[in-house]
Amino acid sequence: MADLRSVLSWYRRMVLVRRFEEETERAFRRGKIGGYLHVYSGQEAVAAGFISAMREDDICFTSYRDHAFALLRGAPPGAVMAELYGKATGLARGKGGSMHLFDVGRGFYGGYGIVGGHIPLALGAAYALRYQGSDRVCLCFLGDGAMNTGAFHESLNMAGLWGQTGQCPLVLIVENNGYAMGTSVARSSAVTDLAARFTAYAIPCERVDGMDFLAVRLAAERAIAETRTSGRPTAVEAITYRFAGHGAADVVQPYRSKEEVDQARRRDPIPTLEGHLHAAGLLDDAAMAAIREEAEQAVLAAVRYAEESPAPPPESLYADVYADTYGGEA
Amino acid sequence: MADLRSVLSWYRRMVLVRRFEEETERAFRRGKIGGYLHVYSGQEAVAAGFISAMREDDICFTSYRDHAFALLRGAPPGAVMAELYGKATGLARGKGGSMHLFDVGRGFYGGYGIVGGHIPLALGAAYALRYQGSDRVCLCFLGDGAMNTGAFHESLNMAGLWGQTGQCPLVLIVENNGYAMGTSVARSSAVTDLAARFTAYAIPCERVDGMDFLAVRLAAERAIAETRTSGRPTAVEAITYRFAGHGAADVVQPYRSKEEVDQARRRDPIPTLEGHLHAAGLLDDAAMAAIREEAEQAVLAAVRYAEESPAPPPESLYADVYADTYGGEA
Amino acid sequence: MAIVSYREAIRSTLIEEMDRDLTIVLLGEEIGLYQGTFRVTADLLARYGPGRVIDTPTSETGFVGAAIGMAMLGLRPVVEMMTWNFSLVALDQIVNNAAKIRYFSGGQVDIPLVIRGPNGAGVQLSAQHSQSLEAIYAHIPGLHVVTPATPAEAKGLLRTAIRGNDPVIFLENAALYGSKGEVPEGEFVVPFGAADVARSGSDVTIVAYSRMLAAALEAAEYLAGEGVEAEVINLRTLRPLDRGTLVASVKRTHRAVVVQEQWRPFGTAAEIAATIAEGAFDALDAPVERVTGADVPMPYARNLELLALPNAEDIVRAVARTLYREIKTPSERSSGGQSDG
Amino acid sequence: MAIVSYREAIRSTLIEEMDRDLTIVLLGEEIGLYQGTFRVTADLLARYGPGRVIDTPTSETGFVGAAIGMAMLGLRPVVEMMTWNFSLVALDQIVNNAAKIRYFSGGQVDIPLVIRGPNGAGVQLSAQHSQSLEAIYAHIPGLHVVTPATPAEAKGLLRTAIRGNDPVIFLENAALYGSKGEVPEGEFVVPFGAADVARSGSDVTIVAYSRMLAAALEAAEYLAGEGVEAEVINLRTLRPLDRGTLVASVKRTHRAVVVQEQWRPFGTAAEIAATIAEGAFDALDAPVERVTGADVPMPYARNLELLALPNAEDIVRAVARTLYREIKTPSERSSGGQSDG
Ligand SMILES: Cc1ncc(C[n+]2csc(CCOP(=O)(O)OP(=O)(O)O)c2C)c(N)n1
Ligand SMILES: Cc1ncc(C[n+]2csc(CCOP(=O)(O)OP(=O)(O)O)c2C)c(N)n1
Ligand SMILES: [Mg+2]
Ligand SMILES: [Mg+2]
Repeated sequence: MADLRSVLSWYRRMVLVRRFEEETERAFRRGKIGGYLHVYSGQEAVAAGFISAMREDDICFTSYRDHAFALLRGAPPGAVMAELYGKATGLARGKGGSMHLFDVGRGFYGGYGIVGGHIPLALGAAYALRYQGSDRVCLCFLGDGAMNTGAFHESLNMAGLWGQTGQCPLVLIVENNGYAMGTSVARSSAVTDLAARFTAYAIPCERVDGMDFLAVRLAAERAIAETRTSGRPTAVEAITYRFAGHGAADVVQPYRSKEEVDQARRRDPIPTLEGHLHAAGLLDDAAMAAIREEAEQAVLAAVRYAEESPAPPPESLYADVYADTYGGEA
Repeated sequence: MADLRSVLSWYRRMVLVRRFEEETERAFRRGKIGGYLHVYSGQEAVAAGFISAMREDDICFTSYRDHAFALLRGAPPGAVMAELYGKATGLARGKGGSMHLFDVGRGFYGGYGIVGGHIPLALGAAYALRYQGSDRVCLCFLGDGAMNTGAFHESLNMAGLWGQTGQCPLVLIVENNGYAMGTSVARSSAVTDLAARFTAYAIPCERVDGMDFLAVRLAAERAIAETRTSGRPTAVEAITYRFAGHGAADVVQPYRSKEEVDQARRRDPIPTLEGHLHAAGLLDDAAMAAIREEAEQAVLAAVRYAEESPAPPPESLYADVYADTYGGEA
Repeated sequence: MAIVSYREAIRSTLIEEMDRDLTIVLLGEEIGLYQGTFRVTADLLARYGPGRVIDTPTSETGFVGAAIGMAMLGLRPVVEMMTWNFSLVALDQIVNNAAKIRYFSGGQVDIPLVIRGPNGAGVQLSAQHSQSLEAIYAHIPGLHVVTPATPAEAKGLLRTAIRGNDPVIFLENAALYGSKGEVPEGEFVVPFGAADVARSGSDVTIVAYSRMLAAALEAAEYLAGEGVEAEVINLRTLRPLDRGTLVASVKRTHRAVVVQEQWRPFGTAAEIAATIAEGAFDALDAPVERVTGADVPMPYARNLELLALPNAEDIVRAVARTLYREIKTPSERSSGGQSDG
Repeated sequence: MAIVSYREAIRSTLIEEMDRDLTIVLLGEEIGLYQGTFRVTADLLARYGPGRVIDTPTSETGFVGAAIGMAMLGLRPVVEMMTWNFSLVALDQIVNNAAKIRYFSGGQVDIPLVIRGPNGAGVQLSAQHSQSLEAIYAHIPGLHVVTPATPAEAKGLLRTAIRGNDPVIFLENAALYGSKGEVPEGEFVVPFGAADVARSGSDVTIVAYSRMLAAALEAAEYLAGEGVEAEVINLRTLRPLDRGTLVASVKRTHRAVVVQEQWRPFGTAAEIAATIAEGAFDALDAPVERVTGADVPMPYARNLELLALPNAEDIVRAVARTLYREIKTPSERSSGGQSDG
C-alpha cells in the first residue's frame, strides 16, 4: 500500500465528502436541491479505499448514491454542487442532478437511478478496455439491494464467462450497508452471505470491513491488481452502514432502531481513520482542525459557486439528446 | 416408489410421447404444423419421472418444449395434435400452438415461449397454493439456458425467501440437455456445475441421470415430498439430452457432432427403461410390440382427429382477449 | 359525500376490498414495514399480516411475474410499482405474460391482476424517474389502462380494477396523492371506458386525463373569462378508450385540443387526435391540436423541467390556434403582454 | 447495381464496416458458432474471431446493457436481437440507459450502438413471438428507429446506423430476408429521416414501411387497374419521421391511408395520421384511414393469423373509403364478387 502519508490526503478527501453531504442535506431542506437526494455519509471508506487504489486511467460506475465518487475522482466540488442545484455549470449542465453525476474526463462514468441497471454497463465497459488493448480496469459499485436484480445475475454470469479468456477487467464492489431502502438484507436475500452470489459464477469475493479505510484500501489493491493482471473479474463485499435515511424523504425509518444507528456511528469511518493516523503520529488535533476548516471552506465555496451560477439556458432543453440529427429532425 | 407395475404404465406413456413427437416432425415437414416446433425426444424420462410422482391436484409449468407435459398429464393426444394443427378442437382452440399448450383442468399451466419468463409465474402459483391452505405443490421445468436469465435469479431468491416461512411449495427441475439452442452450457455458464445457482439461494439441488426414468422418479419423489411437507423449494438437475435439433429449423447443428448425438442415443431413456422392466420380468418382446402398436394407433387417431377438425371460426379471433369488456369495447 | 385525498381514496379501497375478499394480496417494494413509499399502504402490514402484504426484494420481473402466477391460481394480487419507471424492468412479464396468457391458453385462465403506482413526472426526479408510460401500455391488447384524475375516480376505478378479471395497469400520479375531493359513500364503482365530461362547453373540446385534467380545467376556466367556453373531457381510461364521448363532443364543438404529459411522437394524443379526426372529420373546423411534453428525456434543472411539461398556458395557446384567434395567455396578461390584445 | 437479398445486404454491410473499423463488435445469441438464427451473421465468427463476434447467453438485459457500456467507451457494438420480441426483457436498458445517458450526462458520452434483428409477425409463431414493437421504440427520445423495406435500404440505412453516434433500433423483418433487389455499389448510404416516394400518384397517398411496403405497392398496382393512381410513401425511418414528405404528398393527393402491421390503438399509424391531419388539414378531402393489425395477441392458427394481419385487400378497401367510391377488391373480383361493380 502507498505509504501512510498518502493516506492522509485520502483522509482529507473523506472529510470533504462528509462535509459536502451535510451541506447537500441542508441545501435540500432549504429547497435549493430538488428531486431525490441520497447521501453517502457513513460509507466514505468504501469509495475512498477503492478510488485511492485506482489508477488515473481506470474507470468506475455506481448507483444514484454518487456524490462521493465524483468528488473522490477529483471533480471540483463547485461543479458537483452546481449540478445538485440544477445549474448550467454543473457536471452535467444541470441535466442529471444528484442521481446522475458524471465526470467522464476523470474516469467517472456515472451515477444511475435504476437499481442494478448500471451493472451491465460496467461489464461492457470492462470488455471495451481490454478490447482496446489497455490494462485499465473498471470498477462497479453496487448496493446489497442491487444483488436481487436480474441485471446483476446476467452480468455476473457474463463477467465470469468473459473472464475465462481474460477479457473482463471488472472489479465489483458490493457496498453492503444492510438495507435496500427500508428492506434489510435478511428480508430481501434468501442467503445473507452475499458472497455466495459471486461464487455461483466463479468470481472470487473477499469480505472487508467497509468502515475501515485501511482495510478497504488493502482489499482494493488486491482485487484491482488481480483483475488488472488476469483480466478476470473479482469482487469485494464491504460491510458498511448508511448513517442518514435512504433518501431525504426517509425520515421516520421504521425499519431500523435509533440504537442500531448509534451503534454504527461508533464505527464511523472518519474517526476510525483518524485513530490510525493518530497512532502513526501523522495527525494531531491541530492538523485535524485545519483539515476540517479546509473542507468547510471548500464546501462553502462550492455552495457559493452553485448559488451564483446561472440556470441552464432554455434552449439547452433540446441539446444533448442526440449526437446526430438528420434534416434538422430527431 | 410405486411398484414396478405402475412404472409400466409410464413406460407406455413415454412410448406414446416419443411416437407422438415423431409424428409432429413429420406433420411439420408436410406443412400441417406451422411456426416453431420443439420436440422432446430424448428427455422423456424427466417429464415422466416427475409427472408420475405428482399428485393429480399438483400443477406444473414449462417452456415451449411442452408436448410431453400435456400428454403425460393426460390431455387427449387428439386435442394436443389438433392444437399443433391450429384447429378449433385444440387444447387452446388453436390460439396457442406448439409453444403454448395448456390443460389447466389437468393441472398443466402451460408452455411459454420467452426463455425464463415462466419461472416467476410458477413461483407465484406455488405461493397461491399454500395461501389457499392446500398441500399441493407446483413444479417448474426449465432448461439449462433459462438459468442465465434475470427472471430465474429473481425468482429463485424470492423462492428461497418465501420458503423460509414454508410458503413456497415449488419444485424446480432443470432439464440440462447440454444446450440452449446452439450454445453449450460451457459456452453460456460461467460455472458448469449448475447446482451452484441454487445453493446461492439455499435451495437444495440434487443431480440425477435424466435418461433413467427410475432415477428421476426417485429424485422426484424425494423433492416433491420434501417440498410438500416443508413448503420450501427444492431443485433437481436432470442430466439429459435432446436427440433432435433445437427446433424444426435446426437441421445443420454446427454446435455438436454426430458422434455426440449417437453416443447420447445409446442412453435413450426408452430402451433404458425397457431394460429395467425386462430385468424385472414385466416386459417381453410381445408386450413391447403391443405397447408400440397401441402408441401407433393413438397417434394416428390423434392425427386423424386433428386433420378432420375444423379451423377456428373467424369470429374467435377476438375471443379470449379479455374476461371483461366495458361498453362493448376493450 | 366525504372529502378525502386521492391517496386515502386508494388506500381505503384497498382496505374495503381486502376486508371482503381474502383472495386479494398486495405485493411490492417497501409496502409493508416501510409503510409504502408514498404511504398508500400505510398500516396495511399490521392489519393483514405478511401473508397478504408482501414486501419484495428489488426484483420487478420476479414479483410482477409471481403476481401473474398467483392470479392464474385464482388470487387477486394488487402489485405496487414503486413508480412506473421501474416497470420497464418487468415489461416482458406484463406484455408477454399478463396480457397474453388468457388468449394463448384459449381462455383457460383469467389474470385478475392490478398493478398500481405513480406514473409521470415528479419534481426534479430527472430522466430515469420522470416517465409517463401510458402510451406503451395502452398499445397492448389484453391490458386495461386506467388513469384516475380525482379521488372519486381513484376509488371507483380501483374497485372496478380489483373486482375485474383482467390485468389492469392502474396509473396513479404522485402529484395527485395529496389532492382532495368528494367521494361517494358505499360501494361506489366507476366503470372502465366511460369518459367524464368534466366541464361542458360549446367552443372547443379539451381532452385530458390524470394530472393533466387540472391543467385543462385551469385553462378552461381562464378561457371562459376570454369568452371561450371549453368542454373538458376526462378520459379516465385509455384502454378501453371512450371514442363515443370524444367524437360526440367534437361534433358539437368543432375543435379539439388533446393534452398529454409525455413525449409527443407516438404518444397518446396521436391516438386520440386520430380518433377524433376519424369520427368527426366533417365537423372539425381546425386541425386537432396536441399539447404535449417536450420530446426529450426529462432534465433535472427545474427551469428546464417546467419547460418540458405541458401547462395551462400551452393549452390556452392551442385553443387559440383552433379558434384562429389571438388570446392572451395568463402570463402574457399578467406581464402586460403584447399590446395587440 | 447488383441484385442481392435483404439478408445479404445486411450481412455485407456488417462485413464492409467491420473491415474498415476495428471498433465494431457484434454481440447476440447464436450469431457465431450457430451462424445466426437467420444466417445474417453466417461465417462472421470465422472471419473476425470470438473477440469481435460474441456469442452471448440468453441474457438480453446483460448483453444489451454491456453493449451500451462498450459504446460509452468508444466501441461501436452491433447487437443482434434474435427477434425483437425478446427485447422487452431488455427494455429498461434500452429506454433508461441507451436513450438517456447522453442527455443526463450533459452530453459527456455518445452511445454509438445499433440493435438489429427481425421485428413483426412470422408465420404462426403465436402471441409471444409475433410482435411488431416499433410504436414503443418510436416514442422514446434518444433513439433512432429504422425500418428498411428493401435490400438497398437495409444496406444504406445500416451504414448510417453503424457510422452514427446514437443508439439505433434497427427493425428488420424475417419475411424480407429472402427478398431481392438492386443495391448500388460502393459506400452507399441512406440518411435517416428521408422518406422515399416509392410510387408517384395523384389520387391518394398510401403510407407504409418495412414489410407493409409490399402490400401498399400491391394495392397501388391493383388500384391503377381501377383507375386510381396511388402515391406510395415508404417511411424508412419512424424516428426521425419525415413529416415534410408526408404532408407535401397529401397536399397533392388530398387523401391518405396509413398502413401498420401492429395493434391499432396507440400504434404508429395514429402518429402518422395525426401528423398528416395537422399538416394538411385543409387539403384533406376524407378522414385519414388506418389499416392495421387486429387488436389481439397474435393467434397461432393460420386462418386467424391471416385475419389479424393487414393486407393489400384491406388497403384497397381503405382507399375506396377515402375516395367515397366502391372499388372491388382483388378477391371480390376473382370470386365474381357482388354484381354492382
Ligand atoms: C429497478 C428499480 N426498482 C426500484 C427502485 C427504487 N429504489 C431506489 S434505491 C432502492 C434500494 C437499493 O438498495 P441498495 O442497492 O442496497 O443501495 P443503497 O441505497 O443501500 O445504497 C430501491 C428499491 C429503483 N430505483 N429501481
Ligand atoms: C428471452 C428469450 N431470448 C431468446 C429466446 C430464443 N430462444 C428460444 S429457446 C432458446 C434456448 C433455451 O435453452 P434451454 O433453456 O436450455 O431450453 P431447451 O431448448 O434446451 O429445452 C433461446 C435462446 C427466447 N425464446 N427468449
Ligand atoms: Mg444497501
Ligand atoms: Mg437446454
